[in-house]
Amino acid sequence: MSLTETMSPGLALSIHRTMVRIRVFESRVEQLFKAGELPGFVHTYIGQEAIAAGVCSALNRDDYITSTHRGHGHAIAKGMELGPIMAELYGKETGACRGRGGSMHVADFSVGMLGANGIVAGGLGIAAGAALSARYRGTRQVAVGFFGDGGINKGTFHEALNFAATHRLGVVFVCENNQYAQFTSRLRTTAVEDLSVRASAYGIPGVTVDGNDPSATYHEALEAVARAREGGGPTLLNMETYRFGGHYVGDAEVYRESAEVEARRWADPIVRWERTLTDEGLMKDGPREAVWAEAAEEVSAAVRFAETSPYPEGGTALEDVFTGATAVPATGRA
Amino acid sequence: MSLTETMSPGLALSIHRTMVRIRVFESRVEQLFKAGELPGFVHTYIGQEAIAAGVCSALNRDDYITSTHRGHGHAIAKGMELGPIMAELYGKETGACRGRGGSMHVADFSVGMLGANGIVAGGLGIAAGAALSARYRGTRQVAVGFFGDGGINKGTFHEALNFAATHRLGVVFVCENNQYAQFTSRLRTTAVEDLSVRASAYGIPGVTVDGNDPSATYHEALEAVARAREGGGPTLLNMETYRFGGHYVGDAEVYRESAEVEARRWADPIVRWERTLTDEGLMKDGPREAVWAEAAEEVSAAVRFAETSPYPEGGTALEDVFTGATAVPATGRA
Amino acid sequence: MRRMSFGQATVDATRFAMREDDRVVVLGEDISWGGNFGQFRGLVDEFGHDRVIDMPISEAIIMAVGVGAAVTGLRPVASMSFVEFTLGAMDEIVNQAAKFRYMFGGQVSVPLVLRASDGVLRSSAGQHSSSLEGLFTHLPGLKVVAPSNPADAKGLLRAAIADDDPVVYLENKRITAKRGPVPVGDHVVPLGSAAVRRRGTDLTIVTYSVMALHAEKACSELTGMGIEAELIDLRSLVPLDLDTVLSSVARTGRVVVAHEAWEFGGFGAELVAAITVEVFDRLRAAPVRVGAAQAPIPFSPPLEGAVVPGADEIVAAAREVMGLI
Amino acid sequence: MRRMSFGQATVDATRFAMREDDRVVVLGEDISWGGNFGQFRGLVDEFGHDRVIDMPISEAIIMAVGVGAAVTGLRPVASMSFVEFTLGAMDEIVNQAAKFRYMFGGQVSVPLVLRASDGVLRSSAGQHSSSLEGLFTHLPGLKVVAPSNPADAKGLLRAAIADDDPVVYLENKRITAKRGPVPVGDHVVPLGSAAVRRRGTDLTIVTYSVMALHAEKACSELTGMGIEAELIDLRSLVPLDLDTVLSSVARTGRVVVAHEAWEFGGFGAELVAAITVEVFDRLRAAPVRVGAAQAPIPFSPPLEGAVVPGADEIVAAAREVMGLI
Ligand SMILES: Cc1ncc(C[n+]2csc(CCOP(=O)(O)OP(=O)(O)O)c2C)c(N)n1
Ligand SMILES: Cc1ncc(C[n+]2csc(CCOP(=O)(O)OP(=O)(O)O)c2C)c(N)n1
Ligand SMILES: [Mg+2]
Ligand SMILES: [Mg+2]
Repeated sequence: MSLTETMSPGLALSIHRTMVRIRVFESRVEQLFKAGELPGFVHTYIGQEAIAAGVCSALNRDDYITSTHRGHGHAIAKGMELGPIMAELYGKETGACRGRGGSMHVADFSVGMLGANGIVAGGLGIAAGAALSARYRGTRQVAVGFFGDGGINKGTFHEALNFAATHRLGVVFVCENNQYAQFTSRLRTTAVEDLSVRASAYGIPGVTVDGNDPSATYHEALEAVARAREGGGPTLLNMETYRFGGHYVGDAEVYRESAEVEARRWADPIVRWERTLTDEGLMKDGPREAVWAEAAEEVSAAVRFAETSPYPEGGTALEDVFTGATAVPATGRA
Repeated sequence: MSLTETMSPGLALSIHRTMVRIRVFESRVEQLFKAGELPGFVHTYIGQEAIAAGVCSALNRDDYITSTHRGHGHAIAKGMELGPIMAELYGKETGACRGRGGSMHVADFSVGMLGANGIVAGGLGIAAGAALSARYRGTRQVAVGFFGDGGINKGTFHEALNFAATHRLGVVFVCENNQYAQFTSRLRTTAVEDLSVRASAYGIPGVTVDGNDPSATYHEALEAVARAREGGGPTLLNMETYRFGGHYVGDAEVYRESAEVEARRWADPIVRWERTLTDEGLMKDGPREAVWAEAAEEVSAAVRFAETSPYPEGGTALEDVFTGATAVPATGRA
Repeated sequence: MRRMSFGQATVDATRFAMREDDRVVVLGEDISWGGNFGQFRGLVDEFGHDRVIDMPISEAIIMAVGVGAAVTGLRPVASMSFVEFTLGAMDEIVNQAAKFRYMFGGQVSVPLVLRASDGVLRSSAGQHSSSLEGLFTHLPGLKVVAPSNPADAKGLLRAAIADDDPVVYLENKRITAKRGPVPVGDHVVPLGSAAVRRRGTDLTIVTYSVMALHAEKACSELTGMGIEAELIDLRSLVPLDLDTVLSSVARTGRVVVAHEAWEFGGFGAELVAAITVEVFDRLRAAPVRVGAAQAPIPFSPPLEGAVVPGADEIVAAAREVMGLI
Repeated sequence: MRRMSFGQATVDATRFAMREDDRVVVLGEDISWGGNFGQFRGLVDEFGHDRVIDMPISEAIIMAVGVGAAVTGLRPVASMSFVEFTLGAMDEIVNQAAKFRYMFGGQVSVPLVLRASDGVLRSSAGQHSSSLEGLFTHLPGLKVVAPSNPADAKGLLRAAIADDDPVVYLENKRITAKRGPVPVGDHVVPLGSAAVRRRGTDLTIVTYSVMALHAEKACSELTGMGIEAELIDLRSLVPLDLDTVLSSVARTGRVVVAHEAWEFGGFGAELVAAITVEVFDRLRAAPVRVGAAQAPIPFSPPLEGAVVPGADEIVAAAREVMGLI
């Protein structure tokens, strides 16, 4: 079956554009971090773009996602502007979270991005709560909880899936199985090979997906999202992928052979998708290069925006611990 | 197949004796609690005796168990004397835990009873740790983690099973599925009907067992224990049973019809077992009554022991926060 | 005014809030049956299972679902029955609920109430008897209240549910069944306002929750000894009405700080430290603390009594601060 | 003596303990690769995967397995890398590890070390920057240490592993890479003994962990202003060497208590309270506290700097307690 029978050319190209924007953004972040421009530490999404791009293409703008420490790709795919993300990574006042959060806590509630999260599997219960809330409010919004192959062994995975399944909530649990949790292969810490089998513990569908194929990630997500939206309950999607970079930028990667990484490069989701689009006659060299150039320009603009933005004032550090008028220092004395 | 082909008469009778001892002990506890003799609150094991009795019969004295808030039955089946258990329930110095723990924290490490535990599913990781320790020390000891249908939804269940399965540890996870967690039917909170399917999430055997049939509980445990001892890894046993009493003594039981309870009485594990033993010619009325009488006498002796024992001295309240010579008050000043 | 128990007063407040605002939902184990202490009795009959949600024994997800619901338009009230079970949700309480607003730059509020029953009640032993306010009060982003009587129970719960931030609502098990007069209809006690229960000139007793009741008793005994104590029931620990405390201590020059929680590193340490730092020159004697001895709470009654303080310990502390011991 | 980093010193101590006693095993995420801060580097090569156990991302089970192993004959050292992850194991730490011995009447000991890295390090933001000793020190049954330099890092870890009770070993991220002289071979610093880093007569500074380094710097600056501070590095918080603190404060009459953790309800509150209660009559001025402002730790450097204190804040506090501000 040719691609155009299952996906509109516009969507195929839009997914491509999203993947490229993520890749270019993350590559620049890597550079910037190595150059000492960014505080904190950063985890890049390079190699996993087909997941965020495919899954978020199956969502409406008012649907929700919860993300992880590796959240820039999700943020971009869900529709956040690059400027505020980049400014957040710089710790600037114009950042998405006014510089309070940084790389691990990028969020934009106005596009349903309920936050990158530094606690592994921390977003799964939050996604379930958002789905409960949507059900209660009758909005038919769906929530996607992204997590990793490492996160699948956290107790909260179990509690969230059981709860969501019991109430047939509209959640899609997307495991980005990139084979490693930090330095440790999932094979060393996980009792099953095929992570999708864990769905059976909750009586919900579990599917293993080629996570480097946007057509697969999109279509499986679409099916799961539709089921979620119609009250059919949650799905567990095990999306197999590979992390091309280190766990964080600067990781010496002593735990895997570079040959292993190289061997995986054939599956680079962007290269593959470009080949497919070309083969299917949906994309020519010129437009392809234009997408990359446009993304580069957009990312440069984001960097300029971030660089020229002011840092927050130290004197504002105690704002927003509590809400607006009810904000009070612990001592109760202003 | 007749019972005697699968179980020695001695064992069959010993299991009977254990069940009766538990039943008589717990009935007396209920009475004593209602009469205001016991501090705290108590959860009795009445109706579930076939599980503790059957499973513990498959264990050696130096094997380990971890228990729950409903732990008297496990304690008795694992070989604790009734006197120290009863004295513990009274809060006496001669109690198994010198009155420090009470009903929810009965323990005797000398018989491998690593403690009743007031935290639901709190014992599962401890059992896995004991099994890890046994493996490391090369002792071939097995650990059984008892828990309930309510406990199966706790994150620690997931973490413990995944860890134990990954390392093929010698643990048997015994779910005492008595249909309720406190006042709430498991059907309201649990995504699957047959709890044994959760084993598949860890690639380990999962078996649903008639938990009111000591032959079934014993034989399934025996198989799982043998596998555990031989390095074959953990098993999940879902033992279906029913709690005849309230969640705790004093529970008004508004959440279930008494007709439901009555309908379950046909499956009283002791009545059934006595019928089986009688049918198989292993027990006559006289000896049967003698077992009950003996148990009643033993329990009465335990009550006398507890009643006549002294309370701990208030002045000893700070002992054993820390170990022996290293014990120090937080201030560092004796 | 109507006489009702502390527990009933919380049902009253919740019912009021749920009628007023249909974004309010309650989540917890066994709550459609009323909860372990009857704190939710009858709510399911009026509001149904969509708003009174029986949760699995999954404390972490009770909190996480609460956060997810709170940041998407609901106002959840989550219950943990015994406060020790919050320890299984500590990551969600501290790393998520408390930090969400701040770390996302003020984009959202987390209007979430966490109810938990603390304190000793007839030998519930080590895992069902603790008072953990010392943990919650230390962690920025959480508000913490601990009422001592039915009227405050209602008024503070109303305020907590109406508040846009996460509030930990601590209800002592020993007073849940205690009865007292409660205002009919709407009744709000603002967070951060202490109550002066009794005027006195000789010393100030600062306390909250069940200890405020023990302190009333202690004050009567002290009167018999010719000592007039001023009694402050904080009600709210974060925000803390330190002004009321300081102005009293500045007058009396002597202070006893009392709670049922462990003394070492407890909230009383903060109170003593704050008082000492702020009104050092007005202190006529070293402050005295009353709190539990540093041991897990034991089961046996004589041991429990030895570890956990009551009115007698407050009287002794008052005499000590008066220089009589 | 050999110069090595704080982190290497902990590897040294662990290696020594593992060679000496084959019941010692280590459990944690990624530890066969050395752990997040190199605190376990090289151990797997010598001791293999049976003793250096890579754990799944299951903090609760890391602790529970530690408890189960500890009460059946092993001496586990469990690692949580960032201290915030202990919040996902709080039930196991508090309800199990800390209470096991007491609630079972002294039948068993729980020889277990929990290592966790705390404190700010270059904008790690809200979920990776906290200092949580204020939680652990409040809870009976846990010992808590927080060394400030490589020699103590080694000596206290040796003592912690040798101890029969659960010990929370806190290693500040900012000093893990800092180098200093470390005794070769066996080296034990007993739990509960503070170190007087500097003698002085004008005031006493009580601190621990990274703040002890900031305090050294502050003391030099103060000397330049003609103020001689006595500097006490507690090293061990539970048990606490209060005698050393009190005898110093009794001499100087002035005290600054400093830590990186949040000030409100922090361990410094306990120190100020204990000092005030015990040597009130010797105090010549109100004690002054230094601690983080009451906010989750922000990411952006200027905000982080505004929330988290350093040497400047200690100097200012010292001047305040001296009546110079
Ligand atoms: C609860 C918790 N434990 C440990 C960590 C430290 N940590 C950060 S990322 C990570 C690995 C996560 O692996 P995975 O879920 O597979 O996501 P990936 O990094 O591969 O995207 C770990 C252990 C954490 N952030 N939170
Ligand atoms: C972590 C935790 N949450 C809640 C409770 C309160 N609680 C005590 S027993 C119980 C029900 C347990 O149900 P189940 O596991 O089925 O055991 P059963 O009582 O049926 O034997 C609950 C919710 C607890 N003790 N621990
Ligand atoms: Mg991964
Ligand atoms: Mg049950």
